[in-house]
Amino acid sequence: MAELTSLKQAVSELIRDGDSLAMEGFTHLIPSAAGHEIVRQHKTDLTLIRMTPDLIYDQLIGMGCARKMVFSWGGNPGVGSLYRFRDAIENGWPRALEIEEHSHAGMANAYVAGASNLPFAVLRGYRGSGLPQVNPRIKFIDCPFTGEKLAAVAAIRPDVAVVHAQKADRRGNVLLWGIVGVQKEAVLAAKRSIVTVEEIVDDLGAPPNAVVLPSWVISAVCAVPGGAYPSYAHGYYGRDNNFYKAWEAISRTRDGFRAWMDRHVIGTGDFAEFRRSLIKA
Amino acid sequence: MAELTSLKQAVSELIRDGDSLAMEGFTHLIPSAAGHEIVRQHKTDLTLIRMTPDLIYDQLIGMGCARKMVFSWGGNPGVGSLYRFRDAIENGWPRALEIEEHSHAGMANAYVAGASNLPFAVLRGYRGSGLPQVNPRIKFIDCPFTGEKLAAVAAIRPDVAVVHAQKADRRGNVLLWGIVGVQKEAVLAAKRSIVTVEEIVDDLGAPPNAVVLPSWVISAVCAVPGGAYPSYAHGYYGRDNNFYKAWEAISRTRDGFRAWMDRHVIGTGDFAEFRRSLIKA
Amino acid sequence: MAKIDYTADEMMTIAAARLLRDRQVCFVGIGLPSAAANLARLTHAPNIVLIYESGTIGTRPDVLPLSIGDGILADTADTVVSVPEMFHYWLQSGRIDIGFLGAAQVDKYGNINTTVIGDYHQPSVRLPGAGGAPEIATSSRDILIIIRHTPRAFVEKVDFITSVGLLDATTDRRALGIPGNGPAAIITDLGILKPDPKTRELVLSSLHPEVTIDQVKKATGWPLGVVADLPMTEPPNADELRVLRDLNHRSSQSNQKAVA
Amino acid sequence: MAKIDYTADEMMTIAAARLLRDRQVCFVGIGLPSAAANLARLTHAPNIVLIYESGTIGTRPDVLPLSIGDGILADTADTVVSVPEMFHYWLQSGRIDIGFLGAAQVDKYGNINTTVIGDYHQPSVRLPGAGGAPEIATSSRDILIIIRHTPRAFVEKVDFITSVGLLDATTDRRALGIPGNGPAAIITDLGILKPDPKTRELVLSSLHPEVTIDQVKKATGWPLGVVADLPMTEPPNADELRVLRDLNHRSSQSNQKAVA
Repeated sequence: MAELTSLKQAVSELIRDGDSLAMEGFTHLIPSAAGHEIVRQHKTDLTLIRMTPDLIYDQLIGMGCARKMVFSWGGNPGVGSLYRFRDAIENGWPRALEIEEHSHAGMANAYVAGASNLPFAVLRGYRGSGLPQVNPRIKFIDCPFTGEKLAAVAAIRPDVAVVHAQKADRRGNVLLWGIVGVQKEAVLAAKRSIVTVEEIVDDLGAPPNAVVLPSWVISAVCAVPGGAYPSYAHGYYGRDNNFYKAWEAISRTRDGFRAWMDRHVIGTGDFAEFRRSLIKA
Repeated sequence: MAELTSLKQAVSELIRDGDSLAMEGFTHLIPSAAGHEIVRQHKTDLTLIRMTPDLIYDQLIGMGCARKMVFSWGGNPGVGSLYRFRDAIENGWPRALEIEEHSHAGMANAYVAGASNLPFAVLRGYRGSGLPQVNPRIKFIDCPFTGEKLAAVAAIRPDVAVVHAQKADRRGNVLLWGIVGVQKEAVLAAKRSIVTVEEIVDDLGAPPNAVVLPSWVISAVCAVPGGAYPSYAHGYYGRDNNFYKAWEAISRTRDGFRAWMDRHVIGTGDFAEFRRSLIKA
Repeated sequence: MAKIDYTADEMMTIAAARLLRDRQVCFVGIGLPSAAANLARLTHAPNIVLIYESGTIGTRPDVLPLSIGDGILADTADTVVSVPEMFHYWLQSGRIDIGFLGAAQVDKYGNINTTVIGDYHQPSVRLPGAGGAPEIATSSRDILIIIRHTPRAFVEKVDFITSVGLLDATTDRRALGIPGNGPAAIITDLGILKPDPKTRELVLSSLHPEVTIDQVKKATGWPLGVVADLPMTEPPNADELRVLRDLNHRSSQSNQKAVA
Repeated sequence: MAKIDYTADEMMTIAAARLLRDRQVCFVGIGLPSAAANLARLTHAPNIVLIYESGTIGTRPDVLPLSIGDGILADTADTVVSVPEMFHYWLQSGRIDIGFLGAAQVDKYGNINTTVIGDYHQPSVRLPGAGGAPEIATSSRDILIIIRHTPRAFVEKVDFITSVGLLDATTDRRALGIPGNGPAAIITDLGILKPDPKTRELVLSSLHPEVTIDQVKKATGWPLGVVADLPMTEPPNADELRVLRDLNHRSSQSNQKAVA
């Protein structure tokens, strides 16, 4: 059963230095508040797993929290580069970053295998691509019925999954909707999980066949209204595309990035305070 | 794009003698009206595919329409045996019935492989069971990463899928909800598909992330209110458990079964007339 | 205290229900397992999580479903998923504490047959087949089986292993790479059988009140072992009986409702 | 008729949009492909089915999304599925007529690099990576690529094949078991390149108005072939331009909206 707790407590108790960590969200419902809290608590040596690492992984990498990243597309969506990610790869700053690189189809399959308790998944993929040559977790196998050659990807089983959702009820059942990405798979593939939510309600009011994570597959549920900002929460608030554009300038230089992080993240106690500090800036 | 048409026309144009046919529905939303129409049109040599063949496959088998059945559980749910199925297997009446037999997990995976355009699927299944010895479409393979032995099942790719759903819109997009079984997979795995619906509406009003089949993956949509009887359509009508119990007596003898089919199915023009003839009986 | 009357089926269902614990995640077969699991939920295990293979997770039906996919299961569930998702993410994932099965035939190693009586290709009786059981039997941590005790049901060796129990005297499930522990108990209308920890053979481990050991042995198709100091099953208490009878009454009323 | 002014980017987007047909099912990349696909939908292809890898099927955004997962894509879709389902049931299934991609680098066989400039392990520039493209490039029936024409973008041989085009002179896609046909056209701000049916090399197949062949050759990193009787791309008509500009105007207004 999920414990209803503060984000500070959940991060402190459930994320350990050296953990592999999947913070998922496909453009929508990105667990930004949780990312900040990890920075504030100086977690280190993390393996960051995510199909579409964006600003929060750029922040964790730039703050030196990560030793490795597992991903399939690492950019600022609709804007361009992630400069902290590039600086780590191209120049080893603030530390070298190992990478394990997939396509979206391959990585989605790897999560599905993890959630399904299978050691690998099969897909019609990666043919002609250079990725299998640089990622040993992609192989090719023969169909036992037709002899056809197909790609196989090793399962992803994170130590911890962190996602953001719209609602939880008081028993800790979680409902999300809209673009739901691989959040369900990430939570089910992980040993432990933290879900931040916009609000905690008496009754989820979930429509039939909605994406619901039952309380008993989640470790902690934390109410963090606005916790997906600058991403969005369908039905609650829109994506702040301007912030994504602004991140380009904030993150381009090491000093500018560190100053911004010191002021707005390290220098604030929680996500609400972060949001207020941004408005003042 | 789906054509909005009559069930009579859809069955006539889309189902051919000798076809493999997946009429799906996991207790809920069983395409009973379509089953009757296939009987009325004397389709023959069919390979009947379904995880939970129940009354409609009992009827098709008893009427001699089938040469083979692919299934994972063939009973009268909550009641007992399917006597026409048993008579075909045990005594070859009215003709011998070849079978290909799975577990639910295996067969669900075979549909997923079909819908995904993969020749096979992998599962942690069938271990210790006698089924792989009697079904050559189940094999065991080694994980290319861990060496672990896992089951593999060959994909199911029916010629035609037939399902029942709650609603379609006028463009032919289909919405279903409640217990949704493997209907989506069956339709996506098949070359052609027929969807009967309770009603055709202007706007589906589908909740986010609902189970929707877009018009362009369906061949024909047919309005058949009540078309899942004696099964149920969530939000429309309940399951007639009494009819399932009554089927036990109707189907137990060859003569009794044939007389019932002659009177209520062959002797009626469509499903509405069938329902009226039942009420009179 | 006045003696309470009850049937052998009631004893069986109540004995089975008692083996479930609160907050366990239980994958429930239709029929007898479903009755026992819901009785547990309505008595000592209010937070038990019941899952049916039709896709319903965390369901709390107020009447017993006749079929594995009755609407009441969907209406009262925390969520309803597709059948492929059910088997991938919920069963195969290893999240199930108890797989709760019925059976047509069980043998002395707890192997289950729901496929055929006789030869597979020339059966004397064709049974419904596997359903979800082969993977429930291997992916759940522990298995409970509930079945009426007859010589036809309890055989030395099943005609066909549909869903594996504890295999035989020589082969261990682990050798086949099966994650779950297999049958922990077989609950019948006469008593409870459990596997001997050494031989893996099912032995009589609890005797229901007013049943004799001889009666159980006669209803079993192999020379049945009996544990030392055989305990007697606690008879149903008034509360268990009242809740079960209410449930059965509501269910039969509901299932007899005609549909227009 | 008065001459209509337009930019090279507008010509590129309009030329790309024209290659799409009504009722096609199009798997759309974000940015330039998305602009062209929506222009097609708002002009000659009202029933085109647009799919974005974020899970949105049959979407009809009235403004261009900035990201692949903007809320407008979900709000206006026929349905929204999970990302695993998208890649399994919708892309891999072979239902896609046109995969519409952008790129950082394309080589003379239409192979795409979005991974690194330089060596993979010591890159001079680390690009975002593959995203959905490797499987879009192999599972779609045909591929369109839209990209601005510069010598940095059009190279003789890509530093890394992220998503396969037509491989090289010696190996056929079919030999690798790839189902789709691969790049049918590369639409740039200077013209349209298509693979030569014999050599598979991209050759200039249409020249945009007011562009010279020499200009295109200078912007291409290999000795670019030109088809015989090179056609000139039809300039944008007033309707195409009006719809595209309205779309771009609405989109930039919408994307600049502050969020509280």
